[in-house]
Order: sequence, then C-alpha cells, then structure tokens
Amino acid sequence: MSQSSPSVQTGLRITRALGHARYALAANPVTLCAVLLFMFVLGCAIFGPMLAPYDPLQTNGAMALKAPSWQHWFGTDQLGRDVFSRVLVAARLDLTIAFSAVIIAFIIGSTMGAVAGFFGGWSDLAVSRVCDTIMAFPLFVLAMGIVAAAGNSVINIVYATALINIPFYARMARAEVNVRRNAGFVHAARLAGNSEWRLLAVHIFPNTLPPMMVQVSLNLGWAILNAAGLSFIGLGVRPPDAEWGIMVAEGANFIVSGEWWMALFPGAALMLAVFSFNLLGDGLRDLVDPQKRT
Amino acid sequence: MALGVKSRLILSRLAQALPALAGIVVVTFILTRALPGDPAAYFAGPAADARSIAQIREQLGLDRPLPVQFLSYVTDLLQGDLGRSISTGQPVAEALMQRLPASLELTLFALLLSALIAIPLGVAAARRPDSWVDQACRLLVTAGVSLPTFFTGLLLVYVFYFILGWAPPPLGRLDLIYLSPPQVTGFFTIDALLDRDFATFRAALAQLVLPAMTLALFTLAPIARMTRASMIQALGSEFIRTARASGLSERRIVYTYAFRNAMLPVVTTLGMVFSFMLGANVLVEKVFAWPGIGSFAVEALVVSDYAAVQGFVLAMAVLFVLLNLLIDVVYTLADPRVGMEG
Amino acid sequence: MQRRDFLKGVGIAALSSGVPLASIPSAWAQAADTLVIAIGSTINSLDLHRPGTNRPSYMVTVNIYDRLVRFATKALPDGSLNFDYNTLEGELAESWQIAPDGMSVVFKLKPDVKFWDGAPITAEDVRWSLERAIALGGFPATQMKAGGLEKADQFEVVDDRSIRVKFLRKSKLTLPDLAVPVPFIINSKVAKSKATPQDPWAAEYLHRNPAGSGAYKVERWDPGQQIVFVRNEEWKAGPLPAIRRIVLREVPSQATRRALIERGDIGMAFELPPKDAKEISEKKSAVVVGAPIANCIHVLNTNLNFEPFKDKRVRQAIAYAIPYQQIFEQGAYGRGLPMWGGKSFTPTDIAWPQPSPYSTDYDKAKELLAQTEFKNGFEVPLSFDLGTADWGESTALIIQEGLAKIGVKTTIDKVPGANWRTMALVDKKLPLHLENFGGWLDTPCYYFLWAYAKGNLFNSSNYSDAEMEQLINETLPMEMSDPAYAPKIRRMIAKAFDEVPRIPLWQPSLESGLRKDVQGYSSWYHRQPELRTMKIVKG
Amino acid sequence: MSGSLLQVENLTVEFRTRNGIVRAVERVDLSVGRGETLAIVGESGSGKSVTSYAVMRILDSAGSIAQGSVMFSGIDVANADEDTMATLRGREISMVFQNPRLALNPIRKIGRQIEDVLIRHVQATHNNAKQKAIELLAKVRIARPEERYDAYPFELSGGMCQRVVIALALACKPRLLIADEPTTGLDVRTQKAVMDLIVELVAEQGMSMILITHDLGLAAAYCERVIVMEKGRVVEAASAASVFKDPQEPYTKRLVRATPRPGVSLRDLLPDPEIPYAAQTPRTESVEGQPLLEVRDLVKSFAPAQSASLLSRFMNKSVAEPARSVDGISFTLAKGETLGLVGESGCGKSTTSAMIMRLLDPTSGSIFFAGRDIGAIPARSFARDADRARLQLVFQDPTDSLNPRFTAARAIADPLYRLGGVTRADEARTAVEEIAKMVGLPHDLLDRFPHQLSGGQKARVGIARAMVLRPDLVVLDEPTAALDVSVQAIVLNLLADLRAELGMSYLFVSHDLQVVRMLCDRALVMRAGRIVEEGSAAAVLEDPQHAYTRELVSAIPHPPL
Repeated sequence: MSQSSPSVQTGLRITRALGHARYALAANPVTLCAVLLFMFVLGCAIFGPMLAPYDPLQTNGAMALKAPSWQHWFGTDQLGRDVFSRVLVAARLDLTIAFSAVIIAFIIGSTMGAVAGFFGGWSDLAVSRVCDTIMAFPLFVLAMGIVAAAGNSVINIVYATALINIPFYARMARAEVNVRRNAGFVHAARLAGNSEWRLLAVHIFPNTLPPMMVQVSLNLGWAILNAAGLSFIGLGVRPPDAEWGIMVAEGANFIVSGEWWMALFPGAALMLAVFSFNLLGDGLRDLVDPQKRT
Repeated sequence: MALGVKSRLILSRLAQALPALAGIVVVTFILTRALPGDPAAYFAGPAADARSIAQIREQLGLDRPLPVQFLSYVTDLLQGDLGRSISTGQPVAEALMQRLPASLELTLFALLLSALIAIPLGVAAARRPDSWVDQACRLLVTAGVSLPTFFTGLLLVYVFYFILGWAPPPLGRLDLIYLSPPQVTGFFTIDALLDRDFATFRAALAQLVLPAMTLALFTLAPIARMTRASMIQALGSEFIRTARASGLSERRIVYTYAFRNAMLPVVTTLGMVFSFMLGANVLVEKVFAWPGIGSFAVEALVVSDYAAVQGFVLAMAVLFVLLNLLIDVVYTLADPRVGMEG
Repeated sequence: MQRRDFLKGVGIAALSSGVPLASIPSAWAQAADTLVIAIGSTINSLDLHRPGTNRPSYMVTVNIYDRLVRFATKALPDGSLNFDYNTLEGELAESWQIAPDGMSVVFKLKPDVKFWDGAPITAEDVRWSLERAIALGGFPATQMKAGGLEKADQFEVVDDRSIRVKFLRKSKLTLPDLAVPVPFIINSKVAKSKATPQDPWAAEYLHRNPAGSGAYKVERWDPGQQIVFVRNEEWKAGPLPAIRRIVLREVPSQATRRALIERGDIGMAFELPPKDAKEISEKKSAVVVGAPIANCIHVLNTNLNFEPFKDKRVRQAIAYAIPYQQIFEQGAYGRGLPMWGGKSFTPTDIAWPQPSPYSTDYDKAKELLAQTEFKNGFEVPLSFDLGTADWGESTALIIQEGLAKIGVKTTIDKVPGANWRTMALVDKKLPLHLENFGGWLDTPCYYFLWAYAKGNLFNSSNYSDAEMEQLINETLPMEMSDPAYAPKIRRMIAKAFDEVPRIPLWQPSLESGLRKDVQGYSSWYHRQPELRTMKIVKG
Repeated sequence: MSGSLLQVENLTVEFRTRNGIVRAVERVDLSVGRGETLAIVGESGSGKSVTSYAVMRILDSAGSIAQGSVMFSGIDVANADEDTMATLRGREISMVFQNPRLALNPIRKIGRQIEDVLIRHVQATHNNAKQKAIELLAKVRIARPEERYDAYPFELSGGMCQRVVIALALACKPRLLIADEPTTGLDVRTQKAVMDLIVELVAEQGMSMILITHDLGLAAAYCERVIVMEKGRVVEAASAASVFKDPQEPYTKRLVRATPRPGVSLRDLLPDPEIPYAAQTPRTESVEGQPLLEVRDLVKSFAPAQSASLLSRFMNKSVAEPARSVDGISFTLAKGETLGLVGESGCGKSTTSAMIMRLLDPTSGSIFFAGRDIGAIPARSFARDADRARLQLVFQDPTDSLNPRFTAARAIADPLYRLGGVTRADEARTAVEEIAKMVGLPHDLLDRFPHQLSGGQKARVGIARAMVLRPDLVVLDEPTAALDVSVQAIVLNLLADLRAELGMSYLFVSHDLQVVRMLCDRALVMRAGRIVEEGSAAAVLEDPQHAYTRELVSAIPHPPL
C-alpha cells in the first residue's frame, strides 16, 4: 500500500491540477486563447525551420520586394527573401533570447532576492542597493549601453536584457520570501531541524514560485520587445539572421514606399508572441491569486 | 509630531537614494569607458592622421589613467559641472536643460492620456470582474503593451500623417511653420497658453498627440491592471461591506470609499510607469524626431560621448529619485497610515 | 512688438552680428521665400575647424562663410548644373596672380566685400583664418596639408587687400585646396576679441557664434533640431541668393523624410537613399536631383594584414565572386555608375573612377582560390558601418551569399558609427569591410594618396607597395597636362586592378529630392547642399 | 407571529462556485419580534452569516436568494428594488461586523465615516453632522470624542474600532441590529465590554437584535432566544435558558457538551461519554528533583519601529526605550507536568513560547532545559542542536503552519528525516502512519495537501508533526484557537491522551481560562510581559488572587446553566 499509494496519489494530484486548470480556462476564455496562442508560438519556434517553405537566407534578385501572393504569403523583402519563412524561423531566435534572458534574470534575481528577504541585514542592504542602482538607470538606455560596450551579439543582448530584469525578480522574491519568513510553516520546519538555508530553499522558495511565474511570463514579452528595440536602433542581432525586431526596423523604412508587408508581418508576429506571453501571465496571475481561488 | 514623522520618512528616503546615485556615477563611468570606439579618432575628423588623433586625445584628457579621469569627473560633478559634450561642444547640463522639458512634456502628456483611459477602464473592469467589459479591457491593454513602441509609432505616422493627412508631420515639438513660444516652463503647450498664442498651442498639441498616443498605448496595461486589481481588492474589503450595510450610495461606495483606497497603489504604479516611459522614450523620440533627452542619449552613445552619456544617466537617476520622493509625498499625504505603523 | 523670445539660446550670435530682426509672424516658415530642407543627420557645430565637428556640419560652413576662391559651375548636357573642378573663380578674391617662379600666389580681395557686421574683409582676416585652419590640427590641417599648406608663415599680408600664399613645393592641388570648405574666411577682429589664452583661436566662441561674410547668416540654431539660415542682404561675393530664409530640419527617420518630400511638406529632402531616389523619380512625386559623386567609389576592402588576403589570388578570387549586378540593383537600386566589368587590366585612359576588369565569375574565383592554400575556403567577418546601412546592409548580405559559393564563409558585423572610424580606419583591423571614400579634389592621384598609400586614413586595406607610393608622390604635385602624368596614373590603376586590395563595386550618386517648385540645386563634391543657387518658382 | 419585525421563511441561498452551485442556506425559517434579541449559533460553514447577509441583501455577486421570502416590517426584501434596500440598510437594519479594524475605511477619519451615514439617511445636515457624530462617539463610550472624531481607524484599538462600528450601526436608530460575531478576535475583557454596550444600547433604543456567533455561551448569556444552525439548516430553535439545560436535537447536544464551562472535565466535552477513558492515568504530580524546564529572568525587548536608514536613525536620537515584550519572567516546569500560560493578546505569552522553543533569542535571562542553558544557543543554529528533537511546538493556526506545497505525510516526516535519523522512505512512512493513527488521522488523508484538509484534520497533522519525534516538552501555542468548538473538544482530548501515552510535558499557551483549567496542572497568568499570578489551574480560575485575574474570570460569559 505504501508502495503504490504515492504514485496513485500523484496521478490524482495531476488530475486534480488539470481539473483546476480546465476550470480556470473554461471560466476565462481569454486565458484559453492565450494558452493556445502560446502553444502556437512555441510550435513555430520548435518546428518553424522545418515548416518554412523557403530558405530564409536565400536572396533572389528577381523576386525582390514582391507583395504577398500565393507563392510568398507574406511577400518578399528587398533582397527577394521570403518574409513568411523569415518570420517563421525568427520565432526560434526571439524565443531563445527571451527565454534565456528571463531564465538568467530569474535565477540570479530570485536567488539574490530570496537571500535578502530571508536573512535580512547586510545581505538585504546590499541587494536592495544593487537593485536601486539598476532601477535608477533608464533601463532601456542601460541595455543599449551594455550592448554598445560589449558588442552586439545575441549573447550580449541576452546579458543586457537579463541584467535589467534582475531587480524585478530580486524585489519580488524578496517581498515574497519576506512575507513568508515568519509564517507558521517556516517555524515548524525550523523546529523540524531544517537549517536556515534549507528552510529557504526547500520550504519558502517553492512557495514563491507561482507569483514569480506570472512575472516570468510577463517578462518574456518584455524581453522580446527589448531585443527588438535594440535591433531597431541597430544594436541587435546580426544580419542575415531573421529576428522580428530587426525585420520591423528594416521594414519600417519601406512602409512609406508602400512595401508594408516587410514590417507588418514580423511586427504582427512579434505582437502575437508578446501578446500571448502577456495574456498568459495575466491569466496565470488570476490562477495564482488566492483571492480569486474561492 | 505627525508631520515630523512623515518629513523624517521622506528625508530618509532621500538618504536611501544617495548610495544608488553614487553607484550610478561609478557604473556609468565604467560603462562609458568600456564603450568601443575612440572619441579622439571620431573627433579628429575624416582625414586625420595618428598624430592629430593623439593631439585631440590629449585635449580631451583621455590620455590620463582612468582613476585620474574618474577623480576629475567626480570633482567637476561635485561642483555641479556635468562636463561638456564633446560632440556638440555644449555644456551637458545646458543641453539637458534644453531637452528635458521636451521629454517631460511628452511623457507627462502621455501619462495623463494613459491614466485618463486606463483608470476608468480598470475601474469598469473591477466592478464586473470576468464580464465581457473586463475581458475586453484586458485584451485591449494587453494588445497595447504587446506592440513595440517604434512599430506603433511608425504605423500611426503612416496612417494618420502619410495616408490620411490628419496629423502634422512627425517633426518634433512644433510644425515647421511655428516658432517656439517664449520659454517659461519649457513646455510648449503651457508656454503658448501663457503667451495667449492659441495657434501655437494648437500646433504644439497636435505634435504631441501621436507620440503621446504611442507611449500611452504601451502604458495602459500596467495602470489599468493595477487599478483593476486594487479596485477589486478594495471593493472586496470589509469596510466596503460595512459601507454597503450602512446603505451608502453606490457612487459614494465606489468612488469615495473604494476608489480612494485603490488609488494608493495606483499612484506608485503611475510613478513607475513615468520613469519607465522616460527611458522608453528613446525609441519614440527617434521615430517622431522629438528633441528630447532620449534621442540625445542615443546620439551620445553612438559617438561615445562620455560626458553626455554620463550626464544623461545621472539626470535620469536624479529625476528618478525626485519622482520617488514625489510619490512618497503624495502617498504620505493620501494615506494617514504611512509612517505611523510599526 | 517682438513676441517671440528670440534671444534665447544660441540664436543670439546671429543677431549680435547682424541686422535686428523685424517681427516674425507666427506661421513664419510658411512664407513663400522660405525653404525647408530635411536632413538626416545632426549638425553639431558652426565651426568646421573645431575638433569634433562632424561631417554634416560642413554644410553650415559651406553656406555661411566665404572662401578666397570657389569652383565654377557648368551646365551638363541634360541642362542641370554641376560644379566644374577645372575652373576656379573668385569668391572673396577679385583676382590672383601666380609668381613668376611658380612658388607663390597673391590674391587681391574684392573691394566691396564686407563681414556681416559691416567691417571690410582685410588680408589680415584671410591670413588669420588660413593660419587657423592649420593651427587647430585635426582634419582641417590634414586637408590643408594635402594642398601643400602646412606652415603659418606660408601666408603673408601684402597690403590690406592683398595676401600672398607661398608654396613649399609646386602642386596642382594647392589652388583647388583653397576652394574646399576648409579654408573659409572668418571675421578675425570679432574672433580675436573672444579669444582667451587657453583658446587663442576662439574655437569656443565660433563653435556657436559664426562671424563671417557668407551669403547666409545663422538666424537660429537649436542643436539636434534645426538650423535656420537667413539671407545676407549685403552679400557682394556673388549674385544674391533667391531664397530669403532656409530651415534645415533634422529628421532622423529616413521614411519620414521621404514622406515629407512626397507630400510636399518640405522643399527638399537632402541625401535620399538610393531606393527612395529611384522610386521617387519613377513616381515623379518629387524631382530627384543628383549626380555620381566625383572621385568616390563604394568598395569592398580586403585587409592585407590578415592571412587569407595576403595572397593576391585570394583577393582576386573574392573580386570574381561578387554578384555585382545584384548589388547594383538591390543595394544601389541602379543609382550611380557600375564599377565592374571593365575591359582590361591595363587601362587606356586615366578617367577615375573607372570600372575594374572584374565581373561575377564563380568558376574563375574557385580556380584562383584553388591555387592557394585556402582552396577549402575560410571564415571571415564582413563589417560595415551602421551609418551606411541603407546600402551597406543589402550589399553585405549579397556579398555574403556570393562568397559562400566559393566556400568563403562570412559573418556580418555591423559596426556603430563611432566605432567604425577607430576600427576600420584608424586601427585598420577589419579583415573584410565595405568602405566609401571619396576625394574632395577630383584627381586620381588624390584618391590614390588617401586610399593606397601606406598609413593613410582611408587605406584600411593596409596596402603597402613601394612602386605605388612612389607613383603617388610623383603624380601628386604634377600638372595633369604633364605628359608624364597619364602613364603613371595608368600604371597606378593597373596595379590597383591587379592587386585589388580594394574591390570596386559602384560609384554612388548623391541624390536629393526637390519639391517641384524648388530649383537651382546641384550636388557638389563635398556632398553638402549649396544653397546659394537655389530658388523657389511660383506656380 | 404577526407582531414580528423580521420574518424569514423558507430561505435558500445559493452560490455559484467552480464546483457548481452550492447551497449555503437551505429552507431557513426564523422571525424576530420587536424588541427581541435572537442569537444564531453555528460552527463555521453553518450558513449563519450568509443568512444575515441575505436579510440585508449584501451577498456578494456570486450569491443569490434562490428561494423563500424575507419580510422586514412589511417590505419584501427579497424582491425590493435597490433604492428601497439602500434606504433600508443603515436606516432600518444595520449591522456590526467582526474584525472591526477592517470594517472601517482605513483612510477616512472615523468621524467622517459616521457623518457619511448620517447624511445619507438624512439624519443630519452638513451643518450639524459633526456634532451628531461626536454625540454618537460619546454614546458608545469613546473617551474624548471630539479628539477621536479626527482619528483614523489604525490609531484606535480593536475594541475602540468596534465601538465606532457600533456607532455607525446605531447612527440612524435602526429597528434591527445584526451583530455578526462582533467580539471574535477581541480579548475576553473587551468582549464583555462590547457585548454589554451593544445589549445596553439595543435595550435603550428598543431595538431588535440578531447576534450571530459560534459561541453558544455568549449567545445564551446575551440573548432571549437561540437558533442553532448546521450545514445551512436550522436544527433547533429554543429559548436561551432551555438550550443549555435541555437541548433537543443531537447536534445541539453535541454543541452544548463541547462548550467548555465550569465544572466539567475534558472527557465531558466529547459527544460520546461512553468512550473508554484510555488516558485515565492520573496526572503526574510534580516530580521532585531537577525540573525539565526552568526559565529565569527572561526578557525580550524589541527596538521600536526600525528605521530603514542610518541617517534617519541619527535624526531619531530621542527614541523611546525599547519596548519590553517579556519583562523578566521566571518559572519552572516539571517532567510530565502541564503548565498553562494565560493572558490576553499582546501580554507576551507567544514571545515567551517562541523563546523557549528557540525560535527567538532572548534579550537576557536564561532557559534551562534538562539542566542545560539552551537560551544561550543562538536560535539560528539551534536546528543542529541535539535538544532540537526534544522541544517541539504545536502552532496556533493549523493552516499557516503547514507548508502549502507539502502533503500531510511529508510534513509529518520532515522532522524524522532532519532530526530522527531516518533516511529510508518506507521507514519514514511506517513512523508517519503510526503517529497518524495515534492522532486519529486516517491514512488516506496523508497524501493530501493542506488545502484539501479540514481545520481539524490540519490540527491533527500539526500535532502529529510535533509528536512524531516523541519530544520531552511540547509547547502548545493556542492550538485550538482557530478551531470550532466541537473540534476543539476532540483536539484537547487527543492532546491529553497523547500526553498520557507518551509521557510528555506541555506548556499550554492560551487565552481561555476554562480550557486551561481542564488541561493543565498549574497555570501562570501573564499581563504586560510579567507573571501576575501563579497557582494550580483550578485555583486560578476558581479563586483568583490578583485583581487582573479576577477581572479576566468575571469577563467569561456566563450562560444560564
């Protein structure tokens, strides 16, 4: 019995969690849309390169600046490259940038914040000061500065984006840990002989994850926008790699001359991705918000 | 006594900001020196040789060791001297003072626009959570925050200026045909009104509309979300139940009781949004040729103009600190509990 | 009376030296005699001599200061005007006389020319100004040196209206070099009164406060936004310009500039990207005026300091692996002149630029590469200046694709403007990059001096060749009519073709869009708008 | 019942939840006559509050009156329009809530809040509203009402806030006052003062009152009639006098039995007295020799509101002395003894228990545990101390003290892994199941998460976790304060049984003298950080010596028995 019951229970738990999720989604069609949208974007990132009808890097002099057609759904760009293929393939790069930046920021920021919130004292002071300092910078300009100083490569965009996101996680983790550090279950765990670090890592930190996940989801969108913004001022991804921001930035110069598709489709893809992250974050917030869990 | 506690609170906030400011001075200095590109080479001009570059490097003081450069930078800073932009040759402080009003006017106007739309939206959504109003509001603000500002800006320009011709050309703060009004506040709209020059006022306002819309669209979300959340919380709180049980009118319950309580976190959000906007201006200013400090920073960054970048960042940081202080003051005035509880 | 607070900011200078302004109507710039020009870049100084003054700022100096001499204009076959490098005419100088020994020249100033403040222009002003061009160092000094003007004592006041310029050596470039934007004449009395011991050349003052005699005066300068020129009604150094007021408005967005000119909201969009130039001229939504820039070529530079490019055959292979036609169509949009597909490796004439003998031939490229130790290809970064992305990006991408066909794998590196100069030109450490040098003085030897002589700024290939250097030094002072000149130039060109450190792509055009009622514009070698000849025609 | 003021018939209230529609109140009938006082008694979830909200029609948006009628003085409340209701609320029926601090708008002066009601119901004009508000404040016995008019809720104590809420409710002299757990969360003395005030004002104005409470004693002491509700239904309606003496329904009987009252033993609280008294072992009398725990001159002082920055601390030179939360207390606890620690909130009893448990470092003084001064070991490093396993705590709030992400089994097993030297999962599972059996926790609940357990089940998990290591001393920090009275009875008995079975010592921290009397051998009464009285548990309750203790004892509601 003691052998079988945990797995049965786990199964039950999963069913129950799914049940909750299904209820929450049914109650909130917008979140359902967000989940579907998110899966779609994720699908593009994973399968995009396989699905792309053309080589996204292949130029074609004869086909430059062609409007959308059956042959080229999203038209072609100034070098005759297929915009649809490029938009599809760009999903992977954009999501990679966003995910890595946010994961780095999350790991560093939440660790800093959790330590500060739990131990207080000088660690709190130090973390708070570091966060204050970063936050007092105009964040986008800071990111610009970092990429300009370190050179524009994907990895530097990731670092810059991660850095400006760290304070958000640090502050949030600090607050979330802080409200829990005197909770009964923490004292109980202390009585059970857990060391302070273990208290933080095993007992408190996992409980802060749900609200942090909301932040992660919202930040993913922001990270993409940030990378796109850097591309727009010329500090982004290197050509010829397809990336939504740089495609919009390049396409922007073609709007006035009537080649709207070059900016519109990557812009729409960018928007769609950010939109799905934001909606998802919003929906997660509703799920996580204890006030709404009646 | 109460005032004493509160003013002490504010002073301590100010004191807390000092380390951050010091941090910023150091970080910007290091960051700017890490920028690639040799300003000396840039300023020596297109046809300079190694000797003339060295000459200019010496002129700019860039040949001295970094700690010495830092020391002289800090010394100047303490005397209120932000240095001289090596690209425009103007004192950085002067350039910032000239451009700051432009950015502030745009940002404030955008914030006003955003708040005027987002707060009623948030309240409406909070009064009927999960209704179609709520969902529509959520979709709208999320869509807004999902659009890259430069893309929105370009799109608005294309539609409203190039195709429809409703908006004036995106040429900064005033259409070509107008002159800036006599400077009092530095805000063209206000200065024009002070000067009773309504034509210029309209022109300045017309220039503001598109960039402000671009920024506002992007910032609807945080304000509306926060309004909604804190309004839901306020409406669900027990004192609202008391108010209902006391038979107070719906108006009074929603606006005097719930709304005022809900506004407190919204004020904080407004402050955060404002400082975020000042930073995010960079891209919008570029699209609309807005002569603000954002575009100034980009230009300076591109030419490795140390003094200008440092000055800009420092100005923003000070602004940020002042803004937080302002929020604290507002908060303190609005919430009797601040500083009184343990 | 004066409702506008005109005395604010930097406009003060123009007023203090000029005529008091009458009241200005609210919608002043709408007036028929006002021309609005959109420019893409920022003007950062009113003084070209100052260190740190950027290239777009030259347009201020060009229009508000006078020089001793200028290049004449000539009518092209199509009726448009262009400058004539071969003919100098006096601007402030009424006449000039070369000494019998050919080692000096005396300029006589026009009798009625005056500075804006009414002071007559004297030989001392000229001397001070020329000395200043050398003394402040940096680019102006280098430019002066190219014309053999290196020392302060080369300039000698003869009398109030006469000044002698002595030559260190005979050079055909000396006189033309006095017509370029650099040796402009400043009101030395005003400047000296503002000079300080730390700043003997009043660089600080003149940076914001022009003191000149040119056809236009600065009425107002809002750095980062606009500069407003107003006509100098007293100008005597040439025919009075037709347009009374000109606003140069900085519009960073290229798309906006195009929208503005197409909608007719501005009179002129200066420096159109090739695509816009092509489309606007096809749509006829505005008049596109421009010409190939003299002595300028867009090139792909190989850097001989890097291993694969030390081998001439690798460079030649690269030159054969470039899709020239595609670049010309999609990078240059057909604007400019092709610089490939020339007939022979041994040129028959000395016209410069002239097409190189290379054309797209992958087989030949592979064959050449196969002879080297890089037969399996190699990897190399391909860099270009972010500031020239409007043509650089497409070009780089197409080159990348072409080179891939012969196994050369490139990664594209966009270098921000500030870093570009350091990395590409000063440190010369970019292995493969796009470059666009153009010489102000329109002679082949001048181009070769900058681009093929060791150590010179635009020789970012690190090309070094004793024979080439000797040829450059020999031809530089030589009159072009000298019978020895042409053979030497042909030899230089042949060497450049054979060794191809710089692979020519095309000769670019400088084109601007003009509203239909705006006329009289032509593009100049210095790539700045000459405003004096422009006019607005009614109807 | 024609003379009744409020007549509720067949009332059914439904809530839409994610698990479908839930009936919170089902077919409830009740009536309140003019001038009558009625108590609705029930445990949590019995639907007593929902009934009152339905009467005022202030159910939140998910709830609705599905069926039945509510007639108030001839007005059909269930079908009246919103305007009528708005006039009715506050004017004719008003309500006093539990949690008085939260029931007031935190950023509005209390005087203004009273004025809002007065003006809304045209009881005052803008000119005389302030005066009337001050009069009302005086009427609810708030000292210096003129000054307090300008006070904000946070500046007042809980009792004072409740007086303000009463003033709000009585502002328009309504005919019916509904008091929804008006004293829950208040100390026993404040509770008495507030209840006395309400009853007095109600009588004075000739109003009717509905008192909603979980406390049968309180209900019977202050009301004429009592209605008992269970699971949304009325199970019994009786006069206050008869409900205690002669309960009719089984549920009422259980409830009456479970209510701690003078003269009964722990075992008497259980519904089924026939259960054999497993724990009938006599209480261990103080064993001679070394006490298990000895506390000497224990002091804990907290710095006043810590300023965040150094600068403000410099400017704040003239700060008050640090407040002493525990002010030099000494006592001993013998092996096998149960010591009660009694006091009102803020008296320092929880701080004391936290220090003994080594969760908090004392400012001075010593704590000897089995002869060793464990007070000197910093709290942070006590987790690795050998005595950690011997000292355990049962927490006040069973919900807060369970990690939401741990199953019951994992929560109970955690001390085993950390301190019990257990490494294998099956070993731990066996131990967990053993203790679970002991605390009466069915095994199938062990794999549930806290939010899937009821309050009583969570309390058992908490107890099991504390007991699994067989500690020598268990501090029970108000272990039943958050529980319904019937669950409290079971938990208290469980604790007594465990003590007998495992031979532990208890330090029982509580505010409830009756409970202390039943469970403890000796009792300490704390006030403002000091011990004011000490003696055998029975003696402290029955023959208090100190004036404060006497006051406490007399404030306990005295239902008619």
